[in-house]
Amino acid sequence: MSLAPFVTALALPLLLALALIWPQARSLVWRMMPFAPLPALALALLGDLPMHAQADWMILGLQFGLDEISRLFVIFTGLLWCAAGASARHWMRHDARATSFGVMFLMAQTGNLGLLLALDAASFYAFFAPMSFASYGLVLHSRTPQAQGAARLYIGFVVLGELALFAGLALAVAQAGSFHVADLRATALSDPAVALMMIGLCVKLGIMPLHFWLPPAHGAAPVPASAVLSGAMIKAGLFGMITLLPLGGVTYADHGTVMMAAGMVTIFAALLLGVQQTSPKAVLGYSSVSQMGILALGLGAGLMVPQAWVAILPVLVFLAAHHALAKGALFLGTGAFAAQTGPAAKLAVTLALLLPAFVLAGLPASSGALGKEALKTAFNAGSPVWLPWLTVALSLSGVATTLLMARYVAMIWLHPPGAPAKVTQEAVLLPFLALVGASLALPLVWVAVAGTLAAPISQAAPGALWPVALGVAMAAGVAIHAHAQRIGPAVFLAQITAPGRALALRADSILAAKRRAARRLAHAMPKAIGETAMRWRLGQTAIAGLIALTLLLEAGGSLRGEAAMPPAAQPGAAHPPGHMLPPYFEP
Amino acid sequence: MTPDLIYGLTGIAVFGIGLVGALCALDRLRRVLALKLCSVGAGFLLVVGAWRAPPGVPDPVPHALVITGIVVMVSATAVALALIRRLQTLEAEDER
Amino acid sequence: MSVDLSPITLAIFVPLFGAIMAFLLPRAASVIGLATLALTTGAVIWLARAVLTGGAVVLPLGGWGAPLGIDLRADGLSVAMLGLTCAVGFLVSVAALDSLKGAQQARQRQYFWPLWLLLLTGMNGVYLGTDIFNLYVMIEVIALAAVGLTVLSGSRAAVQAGLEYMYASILGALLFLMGVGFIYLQLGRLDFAGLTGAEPTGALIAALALMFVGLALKTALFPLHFWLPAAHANATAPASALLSGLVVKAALYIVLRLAQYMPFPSETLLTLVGLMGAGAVIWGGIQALRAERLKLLVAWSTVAQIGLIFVAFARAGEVGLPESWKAAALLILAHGIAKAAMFLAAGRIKDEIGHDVIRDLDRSPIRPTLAQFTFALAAISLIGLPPSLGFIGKWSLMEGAMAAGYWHWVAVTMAGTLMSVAYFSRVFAGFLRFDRVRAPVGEHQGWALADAAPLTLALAAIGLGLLAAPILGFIEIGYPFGVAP
Amino acid sequence: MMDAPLLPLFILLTSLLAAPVLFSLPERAARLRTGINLGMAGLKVALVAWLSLKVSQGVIYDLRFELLPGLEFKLQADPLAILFIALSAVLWLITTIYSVGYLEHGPHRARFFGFFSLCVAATVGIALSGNLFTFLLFYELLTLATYPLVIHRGTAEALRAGRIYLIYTLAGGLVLLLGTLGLWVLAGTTDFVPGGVLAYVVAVNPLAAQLLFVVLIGALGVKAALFPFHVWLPIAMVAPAPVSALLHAVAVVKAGAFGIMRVVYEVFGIETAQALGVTAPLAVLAGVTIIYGSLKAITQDDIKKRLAYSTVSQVSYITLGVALASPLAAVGALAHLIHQGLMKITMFMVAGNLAEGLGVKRVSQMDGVGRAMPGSMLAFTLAALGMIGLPPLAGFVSKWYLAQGGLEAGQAWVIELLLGSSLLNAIYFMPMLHRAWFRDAAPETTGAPGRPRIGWMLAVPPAATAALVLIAGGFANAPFSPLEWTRFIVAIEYQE
Repeated sequence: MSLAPFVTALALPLLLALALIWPQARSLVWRMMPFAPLPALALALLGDLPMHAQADWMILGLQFGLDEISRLFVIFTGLLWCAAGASARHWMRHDARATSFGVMFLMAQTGNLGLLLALDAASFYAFFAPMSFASYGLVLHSRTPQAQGAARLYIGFVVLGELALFAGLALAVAQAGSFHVADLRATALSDPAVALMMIGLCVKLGIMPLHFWLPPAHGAAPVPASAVLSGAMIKAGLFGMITLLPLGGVTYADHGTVMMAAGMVTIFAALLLGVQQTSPKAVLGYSSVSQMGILALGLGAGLMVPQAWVAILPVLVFLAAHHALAKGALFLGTGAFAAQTGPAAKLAVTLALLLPAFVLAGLPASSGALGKEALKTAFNAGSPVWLPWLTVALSLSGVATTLLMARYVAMIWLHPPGAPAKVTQEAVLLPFLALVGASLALPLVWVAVAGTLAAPISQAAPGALWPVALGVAMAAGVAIHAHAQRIGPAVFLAQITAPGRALALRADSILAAKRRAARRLAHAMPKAIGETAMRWRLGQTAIAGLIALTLLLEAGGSLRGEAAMPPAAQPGAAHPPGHMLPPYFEP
Repeated sequence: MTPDLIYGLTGIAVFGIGLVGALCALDRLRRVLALKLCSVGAGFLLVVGAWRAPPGVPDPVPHALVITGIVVMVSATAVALALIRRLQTLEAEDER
Repeated sequence: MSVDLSPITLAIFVPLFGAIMAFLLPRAASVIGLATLALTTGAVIWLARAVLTGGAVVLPLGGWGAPLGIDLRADGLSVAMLGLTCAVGFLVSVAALDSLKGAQQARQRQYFWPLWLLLLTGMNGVYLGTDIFNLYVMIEVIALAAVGLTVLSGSRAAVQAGLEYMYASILGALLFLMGVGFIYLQLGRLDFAGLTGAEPTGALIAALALMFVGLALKTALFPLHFWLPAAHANATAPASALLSGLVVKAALYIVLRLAQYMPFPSETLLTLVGLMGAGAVIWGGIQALRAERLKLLVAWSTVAQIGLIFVAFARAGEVGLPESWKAAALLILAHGIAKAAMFLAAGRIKDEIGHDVIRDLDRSPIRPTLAQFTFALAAISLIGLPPSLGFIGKWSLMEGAMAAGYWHWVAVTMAGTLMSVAYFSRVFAGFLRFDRVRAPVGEHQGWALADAAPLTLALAAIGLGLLAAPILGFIEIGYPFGVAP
Repeated sequence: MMDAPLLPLFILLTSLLAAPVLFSLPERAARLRTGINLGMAGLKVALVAWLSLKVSQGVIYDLRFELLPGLEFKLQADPLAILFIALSAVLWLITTIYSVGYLEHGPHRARFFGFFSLCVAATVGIALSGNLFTFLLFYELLTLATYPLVIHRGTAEALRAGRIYLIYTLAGGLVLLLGTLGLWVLAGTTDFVPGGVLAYVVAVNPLAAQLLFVVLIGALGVKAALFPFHVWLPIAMVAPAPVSALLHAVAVVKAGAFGIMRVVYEVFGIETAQALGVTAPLAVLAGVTIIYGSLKAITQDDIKKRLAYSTVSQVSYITLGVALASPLAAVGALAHLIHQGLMKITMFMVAGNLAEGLGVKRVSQMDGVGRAMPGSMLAFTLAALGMIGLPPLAGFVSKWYLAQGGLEAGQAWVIELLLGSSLLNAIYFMPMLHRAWFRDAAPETTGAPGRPRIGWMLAVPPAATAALVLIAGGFANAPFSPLEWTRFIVAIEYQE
């Protein structure tokens, strides 16, 4: 298959990003912003599966392709980027740093779509990294102290994750002997390789204890950016695990145990932390963390019991899509809420916000509830030991999410997020509502889009009301104040290196003194020696003595030896002696 | 002790005295004179060479060498003395 | 008696005749000097061709062969030395033309040419002589002429240094003479051929040691170097170039020759020679690092370099001697060319800037670029960086020492090289620093004809390294000596 | 096509002959000088392109000239030489343009460009050397030609730096001389032969061979800035930006690294070296240098010093890859020779632009420079991200192969090392990028408001090299890319 569609899909956002550098092109680019993911979306929706194309000369042999799983990811990711782009276009209209935002936004988009299309490890990494790094600019965008702190934390985790991923991929490729992800999946990768890749991807996914960056970052980024960060980009971690790890083929019991334990902790710890937040977007961030805990349960079960993976995989994809759309809607809705001026409009938006909030919390028959039920069903194929725990955890996660949502709704009123001064209200409302719609319609649409993969969802029970109800009840009686703070890595580093630096300084000064002394000595010594030798004529006297000794020897040897010398040894004797004279003595 | 041995040892001794003077003396003129002594010592030694067997027939080669040596030394002494004078003049000028 | 018109005789008598003429006709001295040099160079080239085609050339002067008469002999090594002398001498003369052209230098001009031509006679005589007594006479001639050149500037320091040089030189010659006397007593012969194969008795070795000490004094081998720095530093630039580049080489050459023909040195003696060389390398280096004036630094570097040549000589012990002399010869050639270039360049720098205090070189707004460049090129050869002739010499030195397992000589060479880097870089810093000058610094100042000669020499010192193989081949012609026909 | 056996010599002469001409041009003949500079640089690129084409077709050039009995001056154009020579030719052209712009009104231009040209001649000579002896000749020439460049500014600081530089490099050169002599005495040849010339010696006298290895690597390690011989490199940063760029990217440190390659592959032979047990310590030393350089870089505030320590670290990747004794690591090492050159030269040129256009010389002054100089900083960003090892930039490719090589050689610690190093790279580069792009400019540090004026001659070269960084990484698998060429070489060195 030709490479062209893939290149087009990725080149459009990239070219738009580059075009932003020219001031003349900027307005056009902003107008194009919502449509940047369209080629990729079109490819996913219209293309015949499976697609595959390769360019050996690119990077380390670039391979693109789409299969059923990645196609679904492209669809919901693209959709989210479209909505966020549409929102960003208005959100950023009067922003002084709009260009910077635009470039980063589009770069991240390129990376996000690219990694979904990539079929080899190097390219996956090649797209994963720009996405992560470009997001740094998105998180930092407002330049407020919070944003800077969040960005610093974010970049630290990104670097950590990238390194782990790099190492894991390097190991994996070395073991598989191939870059192709299918080969990676087919190989029994070693434990460290899998562990490293999992760490790298879990950072993105925000599984505890690698989640620290996520809530502050999602809270600090501008609304459209938070939407894609929380909706689209963290799913890259999930996608990475699905596509790179040999799930369903090899048993990794330890990894699975850790993953599930982390998932369970994540679901509930995120609740405890999240309800202390005052910023609504940070609350949403924790909610994302909590939701990712659910995905982690699925992944862990798959790692532990490969046979269950076939059942778990479609559910996980569905849950990812569900979370992407609902969380995207919530973030964009936060923006829409902030943009409203009148209390009536605010109320209306709040009501609209309740829809995705309940979807997320798992109101029966909503995508959230269907996903969880389907997951429970899928777990039946998994480890029987863990099954009851998982079921309980899934059910209780509904309570947790409900509580978080409640906190969120309270907070948008108590601590309303900021919005640009002259933003067009309708314009930011529209993408929000579109996503709300998509989120609500997901269970219905999924069957059409996902085909055979939709089976577990369509067969899932509608789910129970009690977790949501319990959550709402609890939320009603809860009021908590919280504070969170941390210290930056830079301070830490300075503290660590301080004694070393002091030591080096001290050593330098001592060395310098020693060197000065040595230099003085080096100057003085030869001079003194030279002068002494000169004054006492040491050399000459010594030589004189030596020569005198030689002369004595000579006197002993030569003069006595002379008498003993046989006449025949005197060549001169055979000739007239006068001939020995130099010419000028000639007679 | 044969005369040649005495002669030779004297030459060596004279050379040695001159050598010590030439190297260790400080006065310029003394050093020139010491060098002259060296030269004389060397001359003695060469003359011993003419004494060789058969003792009755003197070998003229060493004589020629000695004469050459003396000529060379004379010119060297002249140059040295000229330099010493020149130096004295310069020093006198500097002191004035 | 009839003297055949042979390049050998020409090489000796043309300069002698020229010296007399230059003395008699002071007004035409420079013309006579250059013409003489040109003729001598021609004779040497002629000789070189003869040697190249027919091997060593022997000329019995006056018709008698050794051991009775005086043989003059030219083989590869002696022609190489002659070539060095004439080529360097010619270029130094060209430079001298320029540096002596001032009105106040009339006196210098008057004496320079006769003295220099006399010096040339002496050196050519040394390189062609085959008889140690003749060598004695010639080194005396060289000594007198060289002292004359040293005091040419007439300054007090120069005269003082010249006198000191005189003492050392005469004493050295007398020690040599003493050795000659002893050898005559022992062997009854004075020509090289007669010395070959003699029984190495203790007395003979002691005689040799005397001669060696005398020569060491003349070539300023540590610790007998005391006269050299002052003499070379205080002479005028062309004179320094001649003294440092050529004159000390005459005595060195005799050492090489003696080593070829005499029952040489036991291992200990050779080690002693090497140690003296090593001492020179180290001490010369230390003093050069301390020197405050440019020419003094260069003079101390001569001390160090001469030490290095002796190290080369001793590099592989007794067994390696048949090869070691080649390394020494290469270093002699390299040092002769490069040091002459360096002294001329130093003189040029001093002329342009007005002083040669190293510390204050960078205070001058005048930068004689070309002379500085020349100095640097010469330094490259002296340090022994590739591809200069100095490098090739050092390479041979270290190669032999290493092959023989004499690591200490390798270490000495490396230490000497590092020290030379250190002391020359002091000078470079003076050339290249600009922040201590108030006035705007002009580049390309002080171009003069006088720069051409040192530059040529310096380029030759570097470029000849590429011709090392043919040069080595050439100096081996006619070796070993054997008994003359 | 015409066959020219003297082609390597011509390539050498293009810059060797340019030097005296440039020296002798008067200071004011700027246009003529620029013309000669660019003409020669362009000619060299063309000749090198031709040469690489011929060599890729299997032609081996071999020119010899006897200097001493048995000891030859030998020029040889093999694929490894092409790798280095292509780098130096291309970067010479780019740096020449940059230097012309940078020194437009500075003093001593005749001298500068003369030595600049000589420096490149030495680099080319090093690349083309067919034996260690010839290598030594050019190695020393390189030292001498770069010294005047390092002290070009003529200040006390520059002189001090120059002295340290000279002492380190000449001492290194001296030790190399010792090593060359040792090789000559032991093996009777100094030729570079794939597979090495020392197999016999190693079998007979392993101790001598080990000693020789230590001496040679120690000597080359001075220029390659291996710990603890790296001291001169950060100090030599007082040189003008184009000089630093050239020193770091192409000439000096690369000469050392290239020498290490030659010694390990073609003097000892990789298998012999491995059997001798010397590669593992070398790898460890390289690892120490990598970490040490990065740690030092973090604490530097001066931009050029930070870059310098980064060079210390990055160049040791090359040594590491060579020492790992695995073909994949070798691919990484050789590719890094090119890749690091491209990245580092970009960064130094941008550092020069910052100093020139904005007066920014310290990291702490870099706030908001991205807005003031977007083009230059974009180039810098690409290079820095490449250094960290982000795909699809050049640095990723080499790191990837190094990691694979480490695994292939069974040395898993290499992965940890690479991770640590990348982490440290990120720690010292990220703040620069952060300041440049995400902080608002402080007016008092960047001087006058508005866009700075830097001419196209300063702006285009870093952009070009940054583009090459992207291309070398993005098209790493394309024919004639550094990576492909590297694989070609490694196949020869490992005699596969």
